[in-house]
Amino acid sequence: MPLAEKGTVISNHQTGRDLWEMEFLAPGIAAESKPGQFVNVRLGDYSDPLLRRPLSLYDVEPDAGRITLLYKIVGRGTQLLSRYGSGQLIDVMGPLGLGFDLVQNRRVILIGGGVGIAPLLFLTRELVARHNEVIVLHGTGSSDELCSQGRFSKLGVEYKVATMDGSSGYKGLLTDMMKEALEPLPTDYIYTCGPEPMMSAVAAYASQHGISGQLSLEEHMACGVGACLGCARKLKETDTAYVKICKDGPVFPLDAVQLSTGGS
Amino acid sequence: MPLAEKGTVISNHQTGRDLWEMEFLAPGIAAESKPGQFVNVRLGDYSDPLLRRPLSLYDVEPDAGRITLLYKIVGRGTQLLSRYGSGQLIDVMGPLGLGFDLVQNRRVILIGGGVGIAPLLFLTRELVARHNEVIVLHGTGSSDELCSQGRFSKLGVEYKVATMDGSSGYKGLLTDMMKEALEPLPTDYIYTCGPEPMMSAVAAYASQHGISGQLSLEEHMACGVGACLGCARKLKETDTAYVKICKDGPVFPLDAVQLSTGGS
Amino acid sequence: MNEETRENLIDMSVNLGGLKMQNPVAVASGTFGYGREYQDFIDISRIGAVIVKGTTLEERCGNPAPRIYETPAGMLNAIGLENPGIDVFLNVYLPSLIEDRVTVIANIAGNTVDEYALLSRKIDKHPGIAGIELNISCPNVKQGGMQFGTDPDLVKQVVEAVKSETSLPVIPKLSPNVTDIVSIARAARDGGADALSMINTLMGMAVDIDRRKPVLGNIFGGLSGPAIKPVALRMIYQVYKEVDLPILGGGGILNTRDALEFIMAGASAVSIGTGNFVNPVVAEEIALGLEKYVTEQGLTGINELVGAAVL
Amino acid sequence: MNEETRENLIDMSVNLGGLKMQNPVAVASGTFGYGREYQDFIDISRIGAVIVKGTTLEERCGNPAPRIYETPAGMLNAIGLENPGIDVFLNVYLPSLIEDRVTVIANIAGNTVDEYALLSRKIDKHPGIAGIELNISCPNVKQGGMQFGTDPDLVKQVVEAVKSETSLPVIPKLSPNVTDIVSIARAARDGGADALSMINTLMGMAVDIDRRKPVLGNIFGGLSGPAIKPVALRMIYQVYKEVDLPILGGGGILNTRDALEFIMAGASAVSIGTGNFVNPVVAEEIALGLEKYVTEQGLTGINELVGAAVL
Ligand SMILES: Cc1cc2nc3c(=O)[nH]c(=O)nc-3n(C[C@H](O)[C@H](O)[C@H](O)COP(=O)(O)OP(=O)(O)OC[C@H]3O[C@@H](n4cnc5c(N)ncnc54)[C@H](O)[C@@H]3O)c2cc1C
Ligand SMILES: Cc1cc2nc3c(=O)[nH]c(=O)nc-3n(C[C@H](O)[C@H](O)[C@H](O)COP(=O)(O)OP(=O)(O)OC[C@H]3O[C@@H](n4cnc5c(N)ncnc54)[C@H](O)[C@@H]3O)c2cc1C
Ligand SMILES: Cc1cc2nc3c(=O)[nH]c(=O)nc-3n(C[C@H](O)[C@H](O)[C@H](O)COP(=O)(O)O)c2cc1C
Ligand SMILES: Cc1cc2nc3c(=O)[nH]c(=O)nc-3n(C[C@H](O)[C@H](O)[C@H](O)COP(=O)(O)O)c2cc1C
Ligand code: FES
Ligand code: FES
Repeated sequence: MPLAEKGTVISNHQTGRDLWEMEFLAPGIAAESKPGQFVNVRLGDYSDPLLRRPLSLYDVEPDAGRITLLYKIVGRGTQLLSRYGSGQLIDVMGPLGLGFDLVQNRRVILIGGGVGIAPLLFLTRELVARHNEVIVLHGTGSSDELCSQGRFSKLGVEYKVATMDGSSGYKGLLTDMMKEALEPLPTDYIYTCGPEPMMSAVAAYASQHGISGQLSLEEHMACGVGACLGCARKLKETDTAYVKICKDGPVFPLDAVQLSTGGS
Repeated sequence: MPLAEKGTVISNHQTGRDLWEMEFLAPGIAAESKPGQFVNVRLGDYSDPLLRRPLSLYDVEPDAGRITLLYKIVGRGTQLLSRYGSGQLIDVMGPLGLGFDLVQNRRVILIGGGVGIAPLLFLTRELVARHNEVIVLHGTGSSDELCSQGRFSKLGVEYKVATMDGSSGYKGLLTDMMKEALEPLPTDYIYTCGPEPMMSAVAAYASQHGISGQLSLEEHMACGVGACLGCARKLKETDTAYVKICKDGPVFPLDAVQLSTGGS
Repeated sequence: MNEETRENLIDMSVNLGGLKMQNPVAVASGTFGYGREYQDFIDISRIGAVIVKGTTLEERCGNPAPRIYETPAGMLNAIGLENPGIDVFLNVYLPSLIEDRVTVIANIAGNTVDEYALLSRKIDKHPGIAGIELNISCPNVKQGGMQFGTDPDLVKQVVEAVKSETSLPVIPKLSPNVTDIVSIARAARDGGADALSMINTLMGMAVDIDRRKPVLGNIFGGLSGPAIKPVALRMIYQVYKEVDLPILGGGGILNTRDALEFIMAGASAVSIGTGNFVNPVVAEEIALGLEKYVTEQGLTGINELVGAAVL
Repeated sequence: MNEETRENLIDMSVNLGGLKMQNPVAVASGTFGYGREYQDFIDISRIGAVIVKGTTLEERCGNPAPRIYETPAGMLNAIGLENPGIDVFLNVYLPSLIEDRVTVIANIAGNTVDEYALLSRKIDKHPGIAGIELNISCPNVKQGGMQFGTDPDLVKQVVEAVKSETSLPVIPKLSPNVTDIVSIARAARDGGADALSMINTLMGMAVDIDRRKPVLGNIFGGLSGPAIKPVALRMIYQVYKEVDLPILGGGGILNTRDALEFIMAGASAVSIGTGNFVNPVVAEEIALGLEKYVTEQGLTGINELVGAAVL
C-alpha cells in the first residue's frame, strides 16, 4: 500500500554530469517498493514549482528503510532537489505505479539509455535474487554520465557501456552495440528504459527475435495515483482509450507500445 | 547612485528568537550607503515568492564592502533568506530611499522597537563619528530578542533595554522607560523605528517637549524605486497626495506623520 | 467554559442549499477521481464531500496527450472529460463510496440542455448522492461545456431543466471566463439553483518553444492552482454581495489560511482541487485547521465566518 | 557565412502598426514610471519602447493604501491611476525621455470618449511620442477604465474618436476580464486600431484573515506577473488567429523563454511589467536574449517567429 512519508535525507551528491544521487530514509515506502515503481516528490515549500516530480526507485534497501534516487537536473524541480542537504526532510509519496514483472532463472538483458538506467538497478538486484543471468547495457553521450558502474558491479552482473563520443566502452549508439552484445547467446527477456527512439529500436529488435520484455514510459504527471487522468497516453495510435502512465504503468509490455522514433 | 549587485554571502546565522543576521559583500552598494536607507532583496530563483523584500542597512563597512542585515523571520521571503549559506550569491538592489538626516555635536536618542532596531546601528556609527552623544533605547518582548547589545556596545554608546516580560532591563513598555531614561537631561534630537503605536508615543513625547526628530516607516513594496507607486501612504489623513515610502522615505520627520496608535 | 467543553459545542457542519456536509471541505471534481484513487493516503470519510469526476451520458475517452502542464504556481489541464459514462459511475464506482459513508456530489456535463436533464434524472433515481454539481464551465471540450456557463440565458435554462428532474440540491459550477460573473450567478439563481460552485478553471495555454507548438494536445487548457486564487476570491466576493445563495468556493486552496480567505470572502464551504496533487491529505488537514481556528477564536461555528471580510 | 556576419544581417526591429521599435521589448505602463526611476539600473535607450504610466486629463492622486500585495507567482495592484495629468507629463517628464532617445509610448485613460479624444489631441500636437496606448482596461478606477474595455461598441467608439485626433499609431490595451476577447479585438480593429496591446491585469483580490478585511484599500486590484501568463498566451493566440493586427503581448514575462512563448503565440513585440520589479535590467536582458536566439536559430529576424506556434 503506497503512503505519503517525510523522508530524512541521508546524502545527496553529484555523481556525473548533471547527475545526482540522493539517499533518504523512508521505511514505510521502502517496505512496499518493487522495481519499476516510482515516487512522487514534493520540492520546496512554495507554490512554484507546484507539482510533485515522479522519480524511479533507483535502489531500495527495505531492511534499512533506505531509498536511493538517481536524477538528472533538467529543470526547476530537479534543481531544487539537488539543494536538499542531509538531515532535511523530503516529502515523498510512493511506491506508485505497477513495477516490472520479475522473471526467474533466465538470461535477461537490461538496456538503459542515459538516466533511464535509474529503474534498472533495483530491478537488477531483484532479478539476481531470482537466479537470472543479468546483462546490463548502458548508453550515454559521454563517460561523465556513466555513474552507475560501481553499483552494478557490486551486484556481480555484466555491465557494458556505449558512449556516443567513445570516451568509454563501445563508441556509438547503444542499440548498435546491443546487437553485438546479445548474440550469439539467446536472450530470454528484455527490460528497457530510456529515450523513446532508443526503446523503439530495442522493441524492434525484440520483436524481430521473438523476445518478450517490458519498458518504462514517462509522461508529465500531477497526482501520480490515477486521480487526475493527466498522464494519459494512447499506447498504439489506433487505440481508442488512453492508459494512465502513473497507474496502468509506467511499465508496459515491449510490444504493447508504439514508440516515438525521434524527430519532432 | 543605487545599483543592482550580486552580493556574496559571508555569514548568515540566527542571533535571537526568529532573528537572523546576514553579512554579505556588495562593495558597490556599500560605497553608496547612508543610514536609514534600505536594500531590496530578491529571494529564491522561482516565481513564488516573486517580489523583492525591503530590508534596512543594519550595518555597513564601506571599506570592506560589507553589508549586514538584521531580519526577523515573519513569512516566506525572510524564511528563504535564512537558508542562504556562505559563498552563495544574493541579488540585491540598493541603497534605496532617503536616509536619516545626520546631526552633529548633539545629545540624540535612538529608540528602536523590536527589529526596528535594524536601521539604528549604522545610524549610531555615523552619529558617533559626528560627535554626538548617542543613547540607544531598545524595547522587545523578551530578552531573547535582544541580539544587538554587543554591536552597540562596541560603538561605545549607552544602550538601554526594556522587555515586556522583564527578562532583561526595564520591565514594560519601551515608551514608559523612555520618559525615565531621557530626563532630566535635555534631548536634542530623536530617531525612531519600530511598531507604529510605539513610534506614535515617541512622537507625542517629542512634540510635547519640543524635540525634533525622524522616524522610519514601512509599507509593502514592489519596485523600491518609485516606479510602481505601490508603497503609497498619506502622511496625514487630511493630505490629498500620497508619499511613496520607498522614494520619499522611508525616513520622515517625526511631526510629519500621523501614526497608527494600535487597534485594528 | 474551558476549551474542551467549547469544542463540543462548535459546529463545523455546513448546509449548502440543502446539501449537508459534516465539515466545510470538499474535494473538487476531476482532482480526486472517484475517491478510491486516494484511499491509501487519506480516510475519505473525513472529507466534507467528494465531488467525483465530471460525468457524461456516454463514455468519453478524453483529449489527446499531453493533457497537463505545470505553470507558475498553477497547472493547465485539458483532460477533456474522460469518464466511463453515468451508468458505469452509478453502478460501478458509487457503491464503494456509499459503503465508505462519503458525502458524494455528482458532477455532470452535457452537450445539450436535455442531456443535463437526463443525467439528473438518472442520478435522482439512484440513492446515495447528496447533490449535483453542474459543470457548465469546462473549457476543455468542444461541444457543451463552457458556452453554457458564459451565457446567462443558457445557464438559467440548464438549471431549470435539471431542477425539474431532481429534488437533490443543484449546484451550478460557474466559469470565471466571463465579463460579468454576477449576471451569470443571478441567472443560476433565477433558474432555481440551490447553491453556487465557483470557480472552475481559467482558460489558458502554454507554448513549447523548442517544438514551436502549443504544449497541450488540446491547445487550450484550464488553469488551476494558487495562481488563480485572487481571481476566485474576487468573483466569490462579488457574487456573495449580490446574490443570496450559499457558495462552494475554490481555486488555488492549499492550506487553512487559504480556506479562511475564501470563507471570509463569502464561501460557505470550500473545494480543494489541485491542492490534492500537492498534498494528498490536504482536505483533512484543512478541515482540522478550520476547526482549530474556530475554537481558538471562540466562535460557535464556521458559519460565523462566512463573508466576514465583505464590506 | 559565419555567425558574426550573420548577426549583422539580423533584424531585431519591429514595426507595430507603424510604430517602430529598435527591438521587440517594451516596458509596460505603470511599472516603469516615467523612465527616470530605473535610470540608475538600466540604460533606457536600449529598451524597445518605454510605455509611461497611465495618464489622465487632470492630476489624480490614486487609491487609498495598501495598494499592492504579493500573491502566488503574481501581485495585485490597485494604484488607481495616480498621475500628474497629461500637461505635466508632456512638459515635465517627457523632455528628458526625448533627450535620452527613448521610444516613448503614451498610455492614456479617460472617463469619457471625449476625454480620450482630448488626451490624444494634446499628445498629437506634442512632438516626441511614438504611439498611444489606450488604457481601456484599468480595473482600478471607478469611472472609465474597465467598462470601456469590456463592451465592443464602446471599444470601437473610443478607438474611432482617438484615431480622428491623431495620426500616431493607436494601440488599445485590452482587458482580459471578458468572455470573448476576439470580439473585443475585432471591435478595436473596426474602430481603426493600428495594433493591439494585451493583456492588462486580471481583476482579483486578497483577504487579510487577521483583520478580516480585503487586503487592498480598493478591495479589488489587478493581478499581474507569471501567474497570468497562461491566460495572456491563450488570448493572444486566439486574437492572432482571428484578427489581422500586430500584437504587443505581455503578462508575466520574466525571461527570454517567456518572451519567445508570447512571440510564437502571435505577439510581434512584448511588454514587461511586473518583471521589472523582480529584475530591473530584465528588458535589456530579454532584448539580448531574443537576438541570441534568432542568431542561433539561423533566422533573419524576430519577425519570422511571430505566430510560429499557432496551429
Ligand atoms: C515514472 C517516471 C519515472 C522517472 N524516473 C526518473 C528518474 O529516476 N530519474 C530522473 O532523472 N528522471 C526521472 N523521470 C523524469 C523526471 O520526472 C523529470 O525529469 C522531472 O520531473 C523534471 O522536473 P524538473 O522540474 O526538473 O523539470 P521541468 O522541465 O521544469 O518540469 C516541468 C514539468 O514537466 C514535468 N516533466 C519534465 N520532464 C519530464 C519527464 N521526462 N517525465 C515526466 N515529467 C516531466 C515535471 O514533472 C514538471 O511537472 C521519471 C519520469 C517518470 C514519469
Ligand atoms: C524600508 C523597509 C525596511 C525594512 N527593514 C527591515 C529590517 O531591517 N529587518 C526586518 O526584519 N524587516 C524589515 N522590514 C520589513 C520586511 O520588509 C518584511 O518583514 C519582509 O518583507 C517580510 O517578508 P516575508 O516574505 O518574510 O513576509 P510575508 O508576509 O510572506 O510577505 C508578503 C509580502 O508582504 C510584504 N511585507 C510583509 N511585511 C512587511 C513589512 N513589515 N514591511 C514591508 N513589507 C512587508 C513582503 O515584502 C511581501 O511583499 C523593512 C521594511 C521596509 C519597508
Ligand atoms: C486535472 C483536473 C481535472 C478537472 N476536471 C474537472 C471536471 O471533470 N469537472 C469540473 O467541474 N471541474 C474539473 N476541474 C476543475 C476543478 O474541479 C476546480 O474547479 C479547479 O481546478 C479550480 O480549483 P483548484 O485551483 O483548487 O484546482 C478539473 C481540474 C483539474 C486540475
Ligand atoms: C503596479 C502596476 C501599475 C500598473 N499601471 C498601469 C497603468 O497605469 N496603465 C496600464 O495600461 N496598465 C497598467 N498596469 C498593467 C501593466 O502595464 C501590465 O499590462 C500588466 O501588469 C501585465 O503585465 P505583467 O504581468 O508583465 O506585469 C500596471 C501594472 C502594475 C503591476
Ligand atoms: S498523474 Fe494523475 S492520473 Fe496519472
Ligand atoms: S515600491 Fe514602487 S513606488 Fe515604492
